[in-house]
Amino acid sequence: MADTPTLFRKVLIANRGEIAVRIIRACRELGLETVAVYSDVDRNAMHVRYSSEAFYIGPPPARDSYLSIEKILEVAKHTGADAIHPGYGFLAERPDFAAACEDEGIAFIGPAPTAIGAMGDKVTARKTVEAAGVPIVPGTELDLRDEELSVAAGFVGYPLLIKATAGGGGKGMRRVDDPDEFENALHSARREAEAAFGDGAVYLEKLIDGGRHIEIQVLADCYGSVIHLGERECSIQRRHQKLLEEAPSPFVDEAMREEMGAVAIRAAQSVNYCNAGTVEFLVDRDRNYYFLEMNTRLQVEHPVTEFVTNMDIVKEQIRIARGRKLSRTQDEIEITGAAIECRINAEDPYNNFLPSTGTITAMTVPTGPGVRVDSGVTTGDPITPYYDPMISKLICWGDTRGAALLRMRRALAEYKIMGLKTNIPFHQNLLDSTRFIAGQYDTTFIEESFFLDEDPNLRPEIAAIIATLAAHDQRRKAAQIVRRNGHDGQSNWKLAGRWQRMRG
Amino acid sequence: MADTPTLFRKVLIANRGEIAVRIIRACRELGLETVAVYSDVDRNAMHVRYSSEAFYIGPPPARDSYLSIEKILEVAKHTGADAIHPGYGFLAERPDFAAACEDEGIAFIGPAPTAIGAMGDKVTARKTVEAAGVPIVPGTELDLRDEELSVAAGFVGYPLLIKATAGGGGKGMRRVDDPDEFENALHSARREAEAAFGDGAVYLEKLIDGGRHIEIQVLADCYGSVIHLGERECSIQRRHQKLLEEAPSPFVDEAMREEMGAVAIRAAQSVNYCNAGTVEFLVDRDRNYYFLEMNTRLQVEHPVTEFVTNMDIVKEQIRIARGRKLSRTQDEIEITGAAIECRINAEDPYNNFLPSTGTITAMTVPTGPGVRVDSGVTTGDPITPYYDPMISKLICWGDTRGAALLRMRRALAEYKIMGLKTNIPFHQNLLDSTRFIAGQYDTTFIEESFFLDEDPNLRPEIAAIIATLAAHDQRRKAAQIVRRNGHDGQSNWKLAGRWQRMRG
Amino acid sequence: MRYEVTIEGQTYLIEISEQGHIKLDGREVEVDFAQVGSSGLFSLLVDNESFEAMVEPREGRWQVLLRGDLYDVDVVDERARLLRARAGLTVPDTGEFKIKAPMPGLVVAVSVEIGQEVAVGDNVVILESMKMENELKAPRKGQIKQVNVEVGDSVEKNQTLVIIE
Amino acid sequence: MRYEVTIEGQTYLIEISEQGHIKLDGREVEVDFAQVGSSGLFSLLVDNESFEAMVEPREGRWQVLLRGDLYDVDVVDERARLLRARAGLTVPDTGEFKIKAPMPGLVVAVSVEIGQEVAVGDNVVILESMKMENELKAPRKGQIKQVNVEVGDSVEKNQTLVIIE
Repeated sequence: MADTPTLFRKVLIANRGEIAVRIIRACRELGLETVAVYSDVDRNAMHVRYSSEAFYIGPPPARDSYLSIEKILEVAKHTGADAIHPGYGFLAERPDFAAACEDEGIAFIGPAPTAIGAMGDKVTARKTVEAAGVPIVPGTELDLRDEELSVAAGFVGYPLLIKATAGGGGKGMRRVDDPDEFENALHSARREAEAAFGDGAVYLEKLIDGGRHIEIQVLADCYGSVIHLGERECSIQRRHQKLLEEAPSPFVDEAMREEMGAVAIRAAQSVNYCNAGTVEFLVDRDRNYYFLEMNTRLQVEHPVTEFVTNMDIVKEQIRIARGRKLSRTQDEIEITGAAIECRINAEDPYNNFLPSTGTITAMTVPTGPGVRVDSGVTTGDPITPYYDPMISKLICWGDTRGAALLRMRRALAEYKIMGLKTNIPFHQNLLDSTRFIAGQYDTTFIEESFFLDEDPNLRPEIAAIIATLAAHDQRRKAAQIVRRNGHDGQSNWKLAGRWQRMRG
Repeated sequence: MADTPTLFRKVLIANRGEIAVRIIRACRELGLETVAVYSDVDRNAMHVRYSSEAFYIGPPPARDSYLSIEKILEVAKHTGADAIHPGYGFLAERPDFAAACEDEGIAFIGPAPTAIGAMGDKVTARKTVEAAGVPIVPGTELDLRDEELSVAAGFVGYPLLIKATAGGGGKGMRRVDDPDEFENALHSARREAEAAFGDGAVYLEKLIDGGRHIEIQVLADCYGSVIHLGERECSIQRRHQKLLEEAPSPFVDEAMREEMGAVAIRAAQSVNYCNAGTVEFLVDRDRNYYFLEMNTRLQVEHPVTEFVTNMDIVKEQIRIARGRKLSRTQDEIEITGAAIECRINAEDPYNNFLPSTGTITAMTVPTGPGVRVDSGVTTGDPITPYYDPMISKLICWGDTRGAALLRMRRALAEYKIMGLKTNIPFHQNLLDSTRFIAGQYDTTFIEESFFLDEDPNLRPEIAAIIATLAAHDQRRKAAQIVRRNGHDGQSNWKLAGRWQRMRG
Repeated sequence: MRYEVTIEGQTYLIEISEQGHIKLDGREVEVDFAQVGSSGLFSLLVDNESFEAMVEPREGRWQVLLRGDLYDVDVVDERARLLRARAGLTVPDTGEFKIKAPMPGLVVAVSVEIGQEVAVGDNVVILESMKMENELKAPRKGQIKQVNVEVGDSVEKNQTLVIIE
Repeated sequence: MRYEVTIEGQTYLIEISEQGHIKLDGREVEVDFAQVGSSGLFSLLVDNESFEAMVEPREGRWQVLLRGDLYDVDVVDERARLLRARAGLTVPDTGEFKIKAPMPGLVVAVSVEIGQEVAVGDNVVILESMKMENELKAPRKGQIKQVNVEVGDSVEKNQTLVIIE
């Protein structure tokens, strides 16, 4: 990241799928050349087809290709790329990668390695932002004795969590709702931690019940200007995987937006942040918000913010990396209407969201007013087990949340994908649920209170008629072709005809 | 059109193609049922597939189907549709149709028959708006004697046009640049008019050289509120067919926009206009603007206005027809960024724009940020000679005109349509022309100053390699299949396999 | 032609007459069915209600995507039902088993070759008669010992087509 | 395999070796060619420059949509060229004309039947030899008097396939 204007002409995208395509599009619209990289299974991928250049970097497992810093830098040097965009995931939050780019004199389109590092270590991050006056989930420092802890518990307040210092995977973690339970819980937690990590040290943290996941998008240039683009509501999750996001949050009002925005800006400033980033908060029922972490990269759900602010976050990232000032000031940011994003995944919502791999044999994407599709695949592309099962992101804008919601229903009904199962029925169900429509949901909603029931609009008898007519039709045709092949000469003209259609 | 709130549930769309689909989408997003009508060739059309109901109304020629008022009203009554949206073309500007709907107690989503009628007769329209203080192209009244005319010519000013009163098709029309030419021109014009129409009466009109076609979108509710949504620049035309439109016009500044907007509103008020309409102006080099006509319907190019105002004009039309007030006041209208629309037509730009009919064998539509496609067809749909050759409208938004332009280039490159020729190369060429980029063009630009030259990015040798490899490939495959059919038994498994692919 | 159509346990009886009239569980329904181009996209009008669906054959069944929901449909015509019943009969797990033509017809496809291992239900031969295809499946697992027919052969009822051992 | 490829008057000589190496007008080019699924969409990498194209056969030629431009490409392999030369020979406009096999091969398709009217250049038979298909076209207009072969037949060089009168 330069602090004097850097003019670059060619950008290597160290990623794949929809986000690689998204970045390639931004580059094309800025007149920049692009270099795509691909693994064996991605040879035909959309990001390869849409890029001006494409280079093979190894076998499907990410560690051998998309996570290989050496290979990617080698391609960058070979092609004379003067910048690298990491997208999200893979190498996006690896300080060593950002540093390696700098060493090679290649602009890294993202924050400085130091900022990535500081926010990457959760304990450091917690300390740093707290020092900057950013509220964090209340709790104790580490390593207190039992007596101290039982006292501290009173201050932290119930319900609370006892967490193992060396913790992870819930081991040595206990939820305590009642002071009377505290002592037993503490001992069993220590025992479990001792057994699991050989270290019985624990600390206390307030338990945020029915919390919402709300995040603030920030933009910072290299001249100290930091602005926020409002919040995104990301509480629709399953196993910590976001499934649907919206902006603005139905839970956040203007005052709260301003306040959280200001806090997020402080968090970014605390690590001298420069580029686009997202500050995630946990928000409780009483609208208290607590810093969770800062993602030092582009988010999957950035389009909902782009829709309501009319800003292009990826172009802004490139602009910042070029050492230019932000294109807008905070006063020039206005939230217009509402946007919703549905992540369209190759998984079976009726079968415990089991991933569904295969080739997309046919696809019709929704179009028309207020609809945006960010896709990494087209008809003929495979969804492999090697990478995440996201097919695309469907984003809809409306002048009100209700309008965006109705438009999303329309778009989901238009979206046709064959060859594998998708979670579209889940989204259709969700958009029909009264609690979602009312905006009354938290991070536990999908797993605890939402049940995917039969789509009320199911028309099995219609499906039965259609399948029967198609079968009737096809068998007759098949029979004809075979008879022709066997008996008369015109047959293969049909064959040729079919070939053409296959190609078409 | 009701003047007390009318709640309707079911809308019949008396149209076809992209605009029918556009209106169906708006209805779905408002929770309204839709009734589509179709002619024989449109049985499979997208507007039929996307509508909740569809009714056959006759053979392909429009007069037997889409122009048949009786048939359409019959379907409306049969299905209990309580409103009809005419779209554009066909019956959209037929006062008798609007009146017939009223008589049947069906809401006509458009202005009152009187307004349609007043604006439909160009002489009446000219008189009416002039009385309302709207500038019209300067000229003489009808039926003056030669001496009077030669005097009047001085006031009208040169260059001027001598037009036959009974005129049409340029018969009896003469352009006069120099007073000395006037007398001869007058006589030959009268002679030609006499011969052509048996009426030698002529009148004079100032000739607007190098004029631009700029139109103002207006919205009026039934309570006297009339607002404008700014202008659209429509000077990119060929044979009076618009090919590309943009908003705002690179030629119009804020002051001019306000002034023309106010004038357009006066024009609408002069006929007690109620619903969406467009006032077309001819604008000369000195920024003088003259009323041409008012289109009392939805325009093809309405999406560029929707993009820069974030308003949904079709939903607004329905809202007005329901007897509700406009959703916004003039103060709440703000022009954000710039939008461009390319009309994607089935015609061969390299062969005098000859219409190209056929079936769309494959199609990939551009997606991603700031791109909207309003299409009336999908893969497998035919483009027939019966209706206009428009395949779709590709609309791009950018925070500046330059950004919109670059995005349009990106989108055009992504747009793939097989099975017939399209004018996409024309648009790609146009977007590369310096005069267009500079916004320096008028209605004569395309026909007089723009020459479609070879795309500088042509790569015939690459096309040659691809075609050869595909041919090589396909012939080998074909050969294999045939051998199998002839000789061993596994063949037809492949056949089945192909069937599946064909279906997929 | 009569079809037994099953979606998630629910079975429908659908009859298509020579004139293309359709009965759903005995009730006449007015349908207008059209394929869009040569793709898997179909338009169905049922009493003027409009439905758009993508249809794809998959593993002998039909995938129907209708208004966002994917239906897995099993379409069985009378003959196929008869044949399935056959395949259902308990057959010895060992020794030879002859797969015979249940009716006279034309061999449309042979999906196995000598020596190939097959599992229960694997397609072995497609026999076409009266314009309809009928899949003959392996009634038990085993190895193909003999293949007596090839594509284009006409066969008599009960003629042995393939032998599994 | 050598191909003569023509686009708007400009002709390219393209050779594809058994190993898949490609020469354009004698110059070796490093290409990586892939079809996306079973559609007409292709990806071509030429020295790592990426091209995406939609390809469709149409009336014996190839339509290639590349970066917004549609190319109408004529791909002729050596045999076909030879055959075209033949068809080019002046032939009597009247009387019988025998279309003979220019080489031994397998009849892949027969596109005419007895009594059918054909115009100059109409496809008559496709003959496959050495894995390549060769279209035999009518050298003059006329009516098909006789069709001596059917799909699957193996024919000798100079064997009469079809007679036009």
